[in-house]
Amino acid sequence: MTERLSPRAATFGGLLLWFAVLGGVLSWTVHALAAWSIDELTCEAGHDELAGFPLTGAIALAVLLPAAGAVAALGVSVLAWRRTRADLPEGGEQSVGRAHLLAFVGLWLNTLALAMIVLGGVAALVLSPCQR
Amino acid sequence: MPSSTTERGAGPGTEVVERLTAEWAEPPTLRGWFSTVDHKRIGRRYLVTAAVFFGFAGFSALAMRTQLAGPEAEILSPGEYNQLFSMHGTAMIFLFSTPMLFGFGNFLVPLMVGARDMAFPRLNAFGYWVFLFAGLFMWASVPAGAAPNGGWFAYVPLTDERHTPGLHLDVYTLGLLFLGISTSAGAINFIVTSLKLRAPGMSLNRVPVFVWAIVATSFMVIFALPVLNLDNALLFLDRRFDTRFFDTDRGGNVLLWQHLFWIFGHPDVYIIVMPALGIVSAVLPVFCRRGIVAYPLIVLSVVAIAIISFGVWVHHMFATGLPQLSYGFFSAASTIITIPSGLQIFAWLATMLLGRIVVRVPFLFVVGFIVTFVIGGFTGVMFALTAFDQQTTDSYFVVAHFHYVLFGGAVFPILAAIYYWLPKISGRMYSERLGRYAFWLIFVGMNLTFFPMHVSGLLGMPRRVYTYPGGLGWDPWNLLATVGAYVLGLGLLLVAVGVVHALRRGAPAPDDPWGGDSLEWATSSPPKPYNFPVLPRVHSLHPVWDPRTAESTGPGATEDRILTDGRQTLFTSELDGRYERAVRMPEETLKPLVAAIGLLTVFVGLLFAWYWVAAAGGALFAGTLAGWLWPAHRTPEEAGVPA
Amino acid sequence: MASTDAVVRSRRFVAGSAGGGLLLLLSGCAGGGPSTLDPAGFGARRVEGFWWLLFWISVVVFVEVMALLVWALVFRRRPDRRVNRSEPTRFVVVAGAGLPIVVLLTVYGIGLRDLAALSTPEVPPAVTVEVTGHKWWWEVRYAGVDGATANEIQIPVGEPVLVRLRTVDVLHSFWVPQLMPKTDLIAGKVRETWLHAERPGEYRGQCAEYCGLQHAHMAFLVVARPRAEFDAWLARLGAPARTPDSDAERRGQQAFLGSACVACHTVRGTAATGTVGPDLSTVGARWSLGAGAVSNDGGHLGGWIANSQTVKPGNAMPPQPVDAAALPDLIAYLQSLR
Amino acid sequence: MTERGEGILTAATRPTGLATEEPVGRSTGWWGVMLFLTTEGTLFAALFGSYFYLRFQHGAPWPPDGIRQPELLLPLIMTAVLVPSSLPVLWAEAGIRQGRRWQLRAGLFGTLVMGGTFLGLQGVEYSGILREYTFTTNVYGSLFYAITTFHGSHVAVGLLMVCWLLVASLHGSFGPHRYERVRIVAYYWHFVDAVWVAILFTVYLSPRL
Repeated sequence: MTERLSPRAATFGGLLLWFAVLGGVLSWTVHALAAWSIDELTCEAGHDELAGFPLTGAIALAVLLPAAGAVAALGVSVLAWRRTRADLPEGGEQSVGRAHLLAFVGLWLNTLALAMIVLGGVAALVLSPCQR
Repeated sequence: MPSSTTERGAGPGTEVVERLTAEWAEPPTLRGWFSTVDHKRIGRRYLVTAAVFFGFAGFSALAMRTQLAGPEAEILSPGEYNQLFSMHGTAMIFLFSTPMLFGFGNFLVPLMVGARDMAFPRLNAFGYWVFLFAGLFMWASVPAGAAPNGGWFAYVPLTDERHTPGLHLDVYTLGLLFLGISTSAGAINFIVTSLKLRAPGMSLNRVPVFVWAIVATSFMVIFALPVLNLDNALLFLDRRFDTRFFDTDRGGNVLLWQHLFWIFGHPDVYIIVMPALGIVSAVLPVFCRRGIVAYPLIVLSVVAIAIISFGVWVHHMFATGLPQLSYGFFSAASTIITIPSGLQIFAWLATMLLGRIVVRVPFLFVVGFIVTFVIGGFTGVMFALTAFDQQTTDSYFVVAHFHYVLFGGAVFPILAAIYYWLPKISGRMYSERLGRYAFWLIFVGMNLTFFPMHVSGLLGMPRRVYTYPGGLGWDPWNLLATVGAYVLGLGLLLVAVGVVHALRRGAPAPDDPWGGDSLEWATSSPPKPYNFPVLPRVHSLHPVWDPRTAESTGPGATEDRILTDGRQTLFTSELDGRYERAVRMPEETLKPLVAAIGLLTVFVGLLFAWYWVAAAGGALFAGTLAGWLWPAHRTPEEAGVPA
Repeated sequence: MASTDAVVRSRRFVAGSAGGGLLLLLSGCAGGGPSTLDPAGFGARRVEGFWWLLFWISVVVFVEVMALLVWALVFRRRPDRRVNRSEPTRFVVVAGAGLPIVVLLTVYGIGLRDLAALSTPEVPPAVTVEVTGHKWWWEVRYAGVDGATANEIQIPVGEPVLVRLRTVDVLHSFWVPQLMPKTDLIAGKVRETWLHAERPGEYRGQCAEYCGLQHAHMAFLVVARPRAEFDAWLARLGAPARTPDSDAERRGQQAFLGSACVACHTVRGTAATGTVGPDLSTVGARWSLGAGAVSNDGGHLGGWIANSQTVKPGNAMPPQPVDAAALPDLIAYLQSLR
Repeated sequence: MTERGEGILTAATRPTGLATEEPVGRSTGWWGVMLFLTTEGTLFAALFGSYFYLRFQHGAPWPPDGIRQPELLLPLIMTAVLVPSSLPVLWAEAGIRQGRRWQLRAGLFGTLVMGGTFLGLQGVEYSGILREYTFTTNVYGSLFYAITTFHGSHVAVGLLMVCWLLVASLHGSFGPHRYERVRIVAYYWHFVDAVWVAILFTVYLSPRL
């Protein structure tokens, strides 16, 4: 490597790349687990509110917060993808090439995760929470 | 692009080869047979054992199809039928698909990443013995008439002690817990091997797709299998010790079983299919004479499927009457998961369209895979849609769907892999003619067997019935399926004949019969015990097509990649494959076998409620493990203790 | 759903004739059996329409993929062909993700709409059927009616009927392919679905969740008839059982009441009040014995009584040591219970 | 250093920052134990998930059937014994890194004592609770005993491993260059401790929420 970073910045950069790769799908995991369990457990127990809080509101939160997380990860992955795009001769600097691949994977993963969260949100708009 | 031996470099001198042989060769004794830790021998054993279990499960299927050939047949009793269909599913999923693909992984991953063995060779041997014993443990229940009879999904409360007394479900729960040890150990081994033992220079963007697929699969095993283990443990406790997890009269809940089972079960579908897709990505480009199109998208697809598959499980429960909205979330994920699969299909098609196709038997099976897997994909999308799913789930339409996915998506690639890597594994070429006959019989037989099931399902035939009344429109479709099953069986038999023929009479195989691009083709057929006399240095995604890699194993190879002092291989860095250090690999040993015998004793003891026997087995296991991992004595200087 | 029979038939004709042999076979075979492609109820019709949409999308995409595959296999095999080494990522993205996402979003949306439509009927149901799953038969009761039948659900045609589902043992699944997608019976829970038959007829249903040894023999029949006929039938169900009016039937009744049958079966208005097995008050009128195991005629009935284990192995009824001489009377009595 | 005068974020998002290998340089043993603990952790997570699934499907009151809320005093004492038992392990590991074998042995011995005390206290707790309900009483009893016993057996396995390590250390196998097995057992022990904290929350505290 031509330039040198402080160890702190380097570690932070490496972890940031992982956020770019996995941030979206982690958000989606939170969304799926939270929204499903809130809905199923509340309705199966015969309630339509969660400790006094309307169920729809809880589910909306379980859609919107993860969606925000996925958008953030998407932003970082786009940035990482562009920053590591430098044209590399085949067999050249393997780290940047590897980071570019991971950023690319992250870009798509975040997009897919966002799509799933949004589709879940659409379902929440169409169906009332305890309808069977 | 297939390189000749001279281009590949003459390699190190005979003296080096002699020293490597002395270090790595295992004695050809009986003890050596039991104590081997060579990943290639273990891989071959996985393949053979899984193929035998496939045969058992296949005969179960033939018996069932014979019973269902016509209405009201009485060839099998309902009890026999139910045991056979349960064992067929359980064995195909747990004892055939995953072990078979792990067998290919075992043989190929160290070769493809340019290492001399797996990261944990003794754990690898242990994994095989456990798989073998668990498989025998489960199959032994069939002649005893005590085979699992609750379906491979074993829904409670049917499977609790009250509704299914006897050993049937104890064999199921204990057998799967036992087998799970092997699968988990294998998965950890694959991940660590692929992370640490890659040849220098093989950064993640140069890793073969097959290795990506095996690693993704292994991660899925890491996260999915414990959930199945928990489920089985709870069921065993309920059955044996009267706990109340699934007892609705005492506050238990039967849907908990289904949730846990499918949190494992759906990822497991991809655990089966994913390595097979990796096989396709390895085989297809070679017969198109170019690298795979859109490698980054293929990697994305592998990773995306591995992750999203954990969020679709409730689509197996769309008819259980849960709130529709909770279905919506899973329907969304089940719909989106088709996108990565679509990307792969079109990447393969593009590879074919841009390349020059050479049609050999492995490629035929890949084409068969594409045709059937696409059909299975369509019906898969249909099942993601709740309303349609509620109409067709638990009908023969599902049976058709998942056989298109699993036979099309896993067995076709496995067959392609058998023909493709047989020269490497055995050093012999197969008969092209026999292979082609086998392909056509299998392709026709498979479609004849499973396509009619779409129809009988749509016509309202439920699955898992041991017989059905005539005159409901189901008869001709069932007869067709049965005929197809026999054609299919004949084709599979021909594959076995072809393999035996190749082993006995096959022409000697060259090192690289296909002009492949990954590192297993850069060594001899079959590979020597040390795999590579010189560990290669990798500069691109297609190392064998890259003259620089050939140069790196030529006369100028540096000593730090030859490593003749004891059994050694290399550690490289996790992401970028930078050279770290040479490490010692263990010698062959009987301890893995003894440890596996200890575990077998534990599970047999638990099955028959001989708890003292189980405890003794546990002691044997723990004792063996303590000796296995016992640190060698070091002088204070060696250990680095200041005097 | 406003579609009349004619519209339905013409639509199926269009679908069938356009699709060629397979579809003709499908449509041809649909008659008579419990086919999802021969819907007679609101829910099943909705899903049938969805199926044909999905089917045609699949056909189009399949043809596209096969065309590319065949093209490659035919035109990309010349030994002198030069390999193209470009990376057509855009083609892969558009064909593998771009086009599919459009299709997927569409069917996901339609699927949600259909799902919501299956949720509740347009008008609230006036009739409630209480169905209980047993290993391996269906107990059928009606809200507000004292009386039960088995493996046979009568409903009024042209109006929604609420079905409340319970199980006393293992999981079962309630499926009438021509009327409504399935709903599982979950131990410890009550599930609900509804049926809306558009035309009178008999619709076969069957348990669709594996429930053990005789899962194959757990069928039932939904009989949809005009409201007046249904009301009369329901009134009959709630009334005491028919009393015997011939000597043979009377002797049969004596034999019945003197046997172990009464421990498990009910015949309303008599001393038989067992609740383990099906209520026999109208057994003579049922479509089958053993939930679809055999047809309901004298011979089969005798065989069933003597040893039902040879007919439907594993069912809960033990073999009955009935005197061979008394058996014809017993059969006559049971057949008279209509 | 290039990031003088610019934020860490700017530096980290340069190509070289993003291309930093992380994780890097771990041994196969480290990866093996981490993956093993991941799969074990998933098992416990599924067990806790099952607890909450069963609890919320069951509805109030929880615990059911008149079972009293779990006592807190003893579990808190157990926590006070088990969680700090990670410290002697850390201390032992630090010792062997410096070549102080006595420190390794003393630390392991301390862990052994604390872990053994924990198991003893669990026995005391069981002997009290078993009189009120058992694992067959209802689903709550099954959950309580399954979760705590499963964890207790992990503690027992951990103690066996510590014993094994102690014997090996008397045998003189460890030193600053050779202490990977110490680290691996230490990871396992920390994991067992962390799971206990989750149990404290799930089994003992959450019914009071």
